[in-house]
Amino acid sequence: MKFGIVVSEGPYTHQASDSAYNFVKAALATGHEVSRVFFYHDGVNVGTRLSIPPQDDRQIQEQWTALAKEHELDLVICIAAAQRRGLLDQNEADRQGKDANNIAEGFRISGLGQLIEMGIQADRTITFGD
Amino acid sequence: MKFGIVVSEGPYTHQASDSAYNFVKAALATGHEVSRVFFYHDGVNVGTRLSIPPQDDRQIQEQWTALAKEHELDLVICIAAAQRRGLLDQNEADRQGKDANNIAEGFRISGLGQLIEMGIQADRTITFGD
Amino acid sequence: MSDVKKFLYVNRKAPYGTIYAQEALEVVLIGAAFDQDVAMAFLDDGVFQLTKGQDTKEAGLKNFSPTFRALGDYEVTKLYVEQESLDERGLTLDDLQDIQYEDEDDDYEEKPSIIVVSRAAMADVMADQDVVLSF
Amino acid sequence: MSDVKKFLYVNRKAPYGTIYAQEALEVVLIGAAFDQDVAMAFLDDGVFQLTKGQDTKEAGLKNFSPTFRALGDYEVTKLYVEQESLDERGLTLDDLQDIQYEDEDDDYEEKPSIIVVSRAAMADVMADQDVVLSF
Amino acid sequence: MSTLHTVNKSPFQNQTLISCLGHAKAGDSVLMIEDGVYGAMSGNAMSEVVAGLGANIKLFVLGADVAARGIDAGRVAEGVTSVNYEEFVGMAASCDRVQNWL
Amino acid sequence: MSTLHTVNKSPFQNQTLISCLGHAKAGDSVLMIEDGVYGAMSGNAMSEVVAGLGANIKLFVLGADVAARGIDAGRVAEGVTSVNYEEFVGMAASCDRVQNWL
Repeated sequence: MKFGIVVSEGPYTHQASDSAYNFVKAALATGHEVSRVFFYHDGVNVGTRLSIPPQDDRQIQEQWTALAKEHELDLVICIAAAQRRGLLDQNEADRQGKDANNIAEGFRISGLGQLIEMGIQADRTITFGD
Repeated sequence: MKFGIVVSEGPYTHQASDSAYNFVKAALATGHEVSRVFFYHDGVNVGTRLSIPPQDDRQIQEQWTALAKEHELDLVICIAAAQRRGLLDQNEADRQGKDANNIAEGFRISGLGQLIEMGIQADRTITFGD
Repeated sequence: MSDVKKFLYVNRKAPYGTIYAQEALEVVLIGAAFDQDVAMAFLDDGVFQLTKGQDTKEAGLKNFSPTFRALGDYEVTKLYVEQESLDERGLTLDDLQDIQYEDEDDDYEEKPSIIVVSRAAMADVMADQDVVLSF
Repeated sequence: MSDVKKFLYVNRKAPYGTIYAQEALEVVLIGAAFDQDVAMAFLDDGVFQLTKGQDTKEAGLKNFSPTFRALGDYEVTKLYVEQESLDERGLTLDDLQDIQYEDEDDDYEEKPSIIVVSRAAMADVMADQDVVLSF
Repeated sequence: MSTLHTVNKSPFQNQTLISCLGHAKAGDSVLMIEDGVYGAMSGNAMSEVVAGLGANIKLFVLGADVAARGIDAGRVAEGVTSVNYEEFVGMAASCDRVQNWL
Repeated sequence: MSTLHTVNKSPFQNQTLISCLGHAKAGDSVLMIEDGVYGAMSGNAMSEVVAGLGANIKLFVLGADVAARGIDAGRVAEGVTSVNYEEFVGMAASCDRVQNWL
């Protein structure tokens, strides 16, 4: 079965991204497919490579990047939500005249249409948020 | 009278930073002093210069930067909260081996001690959060 | 499963205190381009999103409430509003914006988009969906 | 005003679902270095922060609950816990961690840091502060 | 010696206003801001609860947040005073401490 | 045709669990996760409300989040089944849709 996942809150501040990560791992481990993980609202902040969590805590961005690499997950950050919150890739930074970008490996920025498309293509859509 | 202000939530997602901004403006307009604004929890995200809000919306970071310039406000971002959430100045980026920084003009990064010091020095401490 | 899915956007939060109401609308507008069977649900504090006369000037916020009146142009024409949620909050239909759409199957007659339903009927609406997105 | 202010850290939220409990502790630990008169208040869902036996391994979270037992070393020795909040949640003092401090004025005897108070007494504690920080 | 309390949560969704009113002391002021302003409306399921718990407390609401939410000024409950940001600042200055219920 | 509902808010602080139970249909499943797991505890001010509203609904709780919060497994209310993440996935797959109450 194909799952589509929405993450609506930022890392550490809410448990949502942890719960989503645990769900995705369990889905993959039990033979399901995860067609996409869509980061919306503050969820876009999961995809910054500039975070430096305490060493004795889980490394949320690195967990997602590693899981995406291992399972070829499609981690999509909503462009509209990301612009409001200051999450950019190089392409966006160039286009908007910003002097830096902060997106982490394994994530890509795209439009809200990718959320709707995920809802259409996945058998089940599940949101982790607040 | 000296006010110390705590902002505990990120811009746009919660109204907290807007309310704090309105309060600080009103305090300054009525002859009070604002000794410091301390950004904690997701409040640190107010200080990113990489955000690109829609043009027809308020520009929260720019509002704070302009107000700080006009009134020499001390806008302090908590270093521990900022590290978790990926908000860095150049000094921190160098120290942590990160290849970019994203702090906006008018903000500075410092320790939690600045919050306690503010509580000691201000006549009233007020928190805007969630 | 047919090519068209039933999407329900569930709104349970008040506007302005948090961004969920505003960013939900952004999803609905983009989603309208996908030719799915779309509806919105307003219950609990979500009914506060639809009040008329919102004036955000003094609070310094962006007033996104006019967007609700544009939904008809995007063929988003089913806005289910829960009666019990209105009652608990002392609101009536008169307190909400007059949101209409032009029914192209009926000589473009203007019809109301808001459908006030009981809690039981709202539960039926929810149970009849393929995709439920919550804000 | 004397040089020492009374600081109260108010905890009303459950742990782990959100970060407030954990980041409140970080403030308290740093604040301990400033030689102020410090106390913590636990009411409403904040009392859940103090439960014993927290095991975050399967949830993949950082277990910060041992930090409460270290507060005594930082001379944070007044943890007011509201009786009514415990009652509503079906909790008793037995469900909470045993948090102690060594009283240096009393031959370093170990004494309990948790002080269970009624809602009325909690209101008195709150009304007796110079600075109230809420999490 | 009095406290200014602020509340920013809707009482229909969240227990914070009830908790605040249960801890405020006679003569304290409670100011409802942001989504907290819904607690200041008359004629709903919460109105009597708020009026009862707030009987010995001075109740205020931030007018800017009332207007933003489309609440007609006439719907603000009797006994609740509407203030602007300057008055909010003045209240914070004239009390002995501010406690923010989040 | 049944729905899996998830709830992640404490019922002591927030009305979401009550609203979810008021909209779930007979035969639906409600899974309490994150701070929502407090809704699965026995012997407190909410237990009877949850049991009453949930009478025709299958109630579940995420064991990992129960353990994180130091709730002894024996404190989970009768009639509430504890599941792990794999079972959560299985429930999501076997229902017809998932509705997340945020």
